[in-house]
Amino acid sequence: MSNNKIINWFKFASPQSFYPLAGKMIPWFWTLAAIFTIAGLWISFFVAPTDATQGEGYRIIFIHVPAAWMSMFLYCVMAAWAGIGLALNTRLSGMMAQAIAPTGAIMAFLSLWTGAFWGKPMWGAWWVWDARLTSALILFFLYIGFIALQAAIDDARRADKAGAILALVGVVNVPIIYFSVKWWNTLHQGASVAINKAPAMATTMLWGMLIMALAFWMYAIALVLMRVRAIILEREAHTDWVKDLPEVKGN
Amino acid sequence: MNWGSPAEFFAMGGYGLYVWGSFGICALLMIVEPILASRRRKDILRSLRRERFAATLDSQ
Amino acid sequence: MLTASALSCVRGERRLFSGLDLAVGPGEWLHVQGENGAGKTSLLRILAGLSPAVEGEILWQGEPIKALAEEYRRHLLFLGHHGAVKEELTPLENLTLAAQLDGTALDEIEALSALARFGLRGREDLAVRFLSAGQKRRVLLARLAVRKATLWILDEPFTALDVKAVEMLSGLIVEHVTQGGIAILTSHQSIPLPNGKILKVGA
Amino acid sequence: MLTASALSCVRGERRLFSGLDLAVGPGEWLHVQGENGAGKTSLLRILAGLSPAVEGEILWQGEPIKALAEEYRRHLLFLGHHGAVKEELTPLENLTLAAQLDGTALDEIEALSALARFGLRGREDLAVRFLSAGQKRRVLLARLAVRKATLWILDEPFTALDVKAVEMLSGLIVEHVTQGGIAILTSHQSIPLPNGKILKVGA
Amino acid sequence: MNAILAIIRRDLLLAMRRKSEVLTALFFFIIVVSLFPLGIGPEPALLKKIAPGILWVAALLATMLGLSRLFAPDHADGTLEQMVLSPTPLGLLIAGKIIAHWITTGLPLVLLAPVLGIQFDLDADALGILVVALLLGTPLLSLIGAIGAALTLGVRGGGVLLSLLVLPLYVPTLIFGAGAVEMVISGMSATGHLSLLAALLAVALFFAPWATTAALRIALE
Amino acid sequence: MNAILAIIRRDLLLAMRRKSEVLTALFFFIIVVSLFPLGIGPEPALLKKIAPGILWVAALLATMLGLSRLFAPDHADGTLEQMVLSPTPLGLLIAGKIIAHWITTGLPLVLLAPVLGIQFDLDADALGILVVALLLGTPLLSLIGAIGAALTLGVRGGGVLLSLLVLPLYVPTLIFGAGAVEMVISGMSATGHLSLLAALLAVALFFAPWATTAALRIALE
Ligand code: HEM
Ligand SMILES: Nc1ncnc2c1ncn2[C@@H]1O[C@H](COP(=O)(O)OP(=O)(O)OP(=O)(O)O)[C@@H](O)[C@H]1O
Ligand SMILES: Nc1ncnc2c1ncn2[C@@H]1O[C@H](COP(=O)(O)OP(=O)(O)OP(=O)(O)O)[C@@H](O)[C@H]1O
Ligand SMILES: [Mg+2]
Ligand SMILES: [Mg+2]
Repeated sequence: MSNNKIINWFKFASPQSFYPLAGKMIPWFWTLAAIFTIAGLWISFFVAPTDATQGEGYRIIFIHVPAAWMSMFLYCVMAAWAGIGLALNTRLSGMMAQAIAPTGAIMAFLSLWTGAFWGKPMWGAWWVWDARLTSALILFFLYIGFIALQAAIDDARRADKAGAILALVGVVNVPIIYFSVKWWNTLHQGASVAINKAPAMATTMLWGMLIMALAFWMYAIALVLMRVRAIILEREAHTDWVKDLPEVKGN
Repeated sequence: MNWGSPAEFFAMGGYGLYVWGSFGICALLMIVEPILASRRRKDILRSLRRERFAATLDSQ
Repeated sequence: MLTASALSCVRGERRLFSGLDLAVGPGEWLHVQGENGAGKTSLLRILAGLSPAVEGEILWQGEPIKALAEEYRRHLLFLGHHGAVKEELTPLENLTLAAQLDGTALDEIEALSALARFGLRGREDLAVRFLSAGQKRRVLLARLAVRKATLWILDEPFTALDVKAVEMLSGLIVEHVTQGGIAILTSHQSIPLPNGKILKVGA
Repeated sequence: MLTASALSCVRGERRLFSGLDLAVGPGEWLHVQGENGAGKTSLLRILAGLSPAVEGEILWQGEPIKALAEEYRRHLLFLGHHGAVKEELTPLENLTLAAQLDGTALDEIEALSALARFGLRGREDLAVRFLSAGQKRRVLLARLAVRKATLWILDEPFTALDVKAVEMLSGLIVEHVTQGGIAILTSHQSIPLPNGKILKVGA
Repeated sequence: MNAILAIIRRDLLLAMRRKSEVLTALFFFIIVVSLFPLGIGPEPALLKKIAPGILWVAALLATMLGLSRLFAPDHADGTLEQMVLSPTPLGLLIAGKIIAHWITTGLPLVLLAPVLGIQFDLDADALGILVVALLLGTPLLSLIGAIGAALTLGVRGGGVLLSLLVLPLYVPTLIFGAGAVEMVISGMSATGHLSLLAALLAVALFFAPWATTAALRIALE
Repeated sequence: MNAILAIIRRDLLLAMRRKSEVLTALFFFIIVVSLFPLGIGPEPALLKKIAPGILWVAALLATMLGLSRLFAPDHADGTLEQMVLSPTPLGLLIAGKIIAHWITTGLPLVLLAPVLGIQFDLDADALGILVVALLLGTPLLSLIGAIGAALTLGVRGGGVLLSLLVLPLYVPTLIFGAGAVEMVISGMSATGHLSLLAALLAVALFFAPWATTAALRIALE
């Protein structure tokens, strides 16, 4: 019983059966992403009131925070896939990890960028060595490292395994890094810029942020699925099932 | 409704550069990334078709 | 007894060989032949358990080598193209360190005599960096004389060796085989060795 | 016409050879023989002007090569043990870049045909890193087919080559010599080449 | 056990032969540290303030320099293959290599650091803590670094990758290490930082050799 | 002339293949610069004060890293021999290699520096001068470095020697380069420093390739 559960889990874990499945799911996630985005943008620009202390500048939060969240969340998901890949060595897991990395990196970049563009008006500086900022920067480095490592290895199987180890080591470290940076920052408190925390956010703001977060989420899923489909084709190019795919046959 | 006029909307109460600077890049990346992803799949598909075509030629 | 069944090897998009079977027993030696790039080195590395075969399995005394792991390695001596010889160290040091890696202690007299046997007398304490091409190979091959192993896997052992050295080495191999050892080797030159099995790769 | 008189070479405390004379003229080739460590490589490097001789001098067309410098090098092609082949680059790139170094432009067709001639068809765009031992040597040797030079100095050109390649290469050398070229080479294997001069080093 | 010692002896011998390994790290350390006053200017107060940071960053970079040569030479000349083929379990041999690496790169830094610290007139206890922190920190650097070195072995552009992979992971070590010294300078207790360093070291000791070996197997097959 | 271009193209191609050459320097630069705040602490005033020093020292170290690999690989695989044997004069080929080295290591630093400068919130003119100073300084570093690389080629423990030889020679560049930026920050004119840098560069351009070639010939025979 449990046995054949595993079987059909593996069935879905096989690229061959996942490829069409992903194909079916993608449009749905795109539509969801679109809906949430429109709603989120509407709230963030036309519903959410002007902030008392920060004027209109705070509206950046509506993309900044979701981006920041996604960047951290995606890294964990990536590591999880990598772990599965090492444990059960299912071919798909490695591909998923590889597909997630670029999106995660972009999210990290967005959190940095939007953060910087928020920081300039708020703190008068594009960048300060605040705990959150710094750890975001390091997270970005971790993503780049993962991508670079996989790009540098010719053999796909080796790339997957090496990447997996790196991702696992990384995910063990991320909390340590975040904690250490926070510690470092508090150690230097007072001297450093007082980052004036946003006042308890109005519920509308909170809603806006959450809905935007959902939008980012859907976007990320859709995109990862698209990329994983491409990767599957690249990796399985020489297998028969790929050669027999309608999109390959029908020219 | 926060904005009296489009101009006001784009000015963002003086924060225009920063707000639009952030949302702009965000939008840009989120448009470019999907294009790249689909392009990647299209490319590999094209080369696959080419191989298949070549194979059929050889078999003849 | 080393047997392999239905081995196949793929590099990049290129399938080097497939469905390759072989069986070498005590007292036998196998000459792996094939053109440049046929896949000899690849085959030997697979047999040594250094790289995995795409298909097929390899048995040592009837057990898969994957399972045997260290047990198999204790019986194996593999010498490849580039020979784990440190240019900075002297032949003597290279030999003793290699022995320690194998977990066998090697006293100096043994080592020196082995080196002498391979015509390196007078070069024992000269950094390998200064040695000639052939002498470097000899340092590597000297391990054959000191390491006790049943299965020898040698990739191009005769390259860069002069006539004397070739004879000496083949003598060593014959001795090993007649004592019930197994030898698998590749070589493009014709080898002065009696009745060995021959395996053609590729082509 | 390359002549050397009373050459001697010392490495460390060791005197490899001394009072060595040689003369090779157009249409002749010289087989430098000697056991491992005799000093063949050292000799060839001296003849190529890469390392200075302790005593004796070397003349090209009657002029000392030191004086001729670039003039001499334009006529010279030296291929040593490790062959200036970049592992990261493809055979094609290696060949073209080597040509540019020689100051001669090399169009792609020539290069490709040279590689094909050395049995590297299908490997032109594969990083040399992936090639087999023999194929690496072939990439190096392909320069013989593209570089116009009167004097070839080849150190162990036949190592790692399979039988076919050996024949092909010796064919190339014969062709070069019969066209009035000069070839000086070392090899421990017997070479299928007609009537060459022989020079014994050391011993 | 015996094999570990053999490996360590071997690597130390090699390091002695090609001096570079030991000395590069050391000199790099010295040089980096002594360059900063030239770049920043001679105000003692300022220099003293940034001394711990500079010393630690320098130590970190010095360790990282050696990393790419931790496995590469053995990979190039086939020694690593022989290690995989040797009957002694690979993990032990790797552990041995890591220890050797620390002895050749980490330890000298620890011994030298106080001397350099004096140049920035750190007082006795600051120097003491600096040494302790480095004693806990440098092995950590070697351990984490080994993973990176194994992952990037024989990979195109290994050098960069290595620093790219390893340096983010070094951040906590740097922070606690430099933090400890700063604490003492500003008259507080450094035990918190030091114990955190120790904790990290414990984790790494348990975890890193294993990860390194796994990575090496992948790199070699 | 043609040969120079060929060499440059070749080295750039190689750098592209084993990415390391380009990126090592670059990433090393980024990472070193972003590590210091973690070691020193986040006070913007302090950071801004030491920013020029940090940026310049980092640039200097980044360049030095690549140096040992400037001739070593070509020496190892016999390419250098072939260069000596090639009919085109060695000097040209060497000049080509130095230029390629600057393009792969120096230029990226120049382009990236302003971005990193922002992290230490340097203002526009400071950034401008930083770029100019680096544009004058980095070729200088490559030229001086090449001599050192040639002198230590194939020498045991070359790595150390190299840094020992080269770094003292780098000091003037460092002082004038960092000085220029500090001048601007403290509101004075940097022309003095910059013109001194330019003068140094002129001398080196004339002198260094020649010295390098001589050193190489010695190293090879
Ligand atoms: C993982 C990284 C990050 C996370 C999770 C994050 C999260 C947040 C959150 C939740 C807020 C809302 C205000 C608050 O609750 O304090 C915020 C505000 C802010 N963040 Fe981030 N952020 C990250 C990275 C960055 C970066 C890299 C920058 C700048 C480069 C940045 C700049 C800002 C600024 C300027 C604010 C406004 C602070 C204020 O309210 O005055 N953040 N961030
Ligand atoms: N990534 C790759 N893509 C395509 N072909 C590859 C790749 N890697 C290796 N090869 C091919 O695999 C073969 C490796 O063969 P191997 O080294 O076993 O040859 P060999 O029989 O030992 O030859 P030699 O006699 O020259 O030593 C070569 O033909 C090489 O071109
Ligand atoms: N520093 C040194 N001290 C003592 N002997 C040295 C030193 N350097 C080189 N030698 C000796 O010089 C000789 C180098 O000879 P060379 O490389 O020319 O040999 P070869 O004839 O090419 O041999 P092979 O056939 O193996 O290539 C070797 O015997 C080596 O031991
Ligand atoms: Mg081979
Ligand atoms: Mg020789």
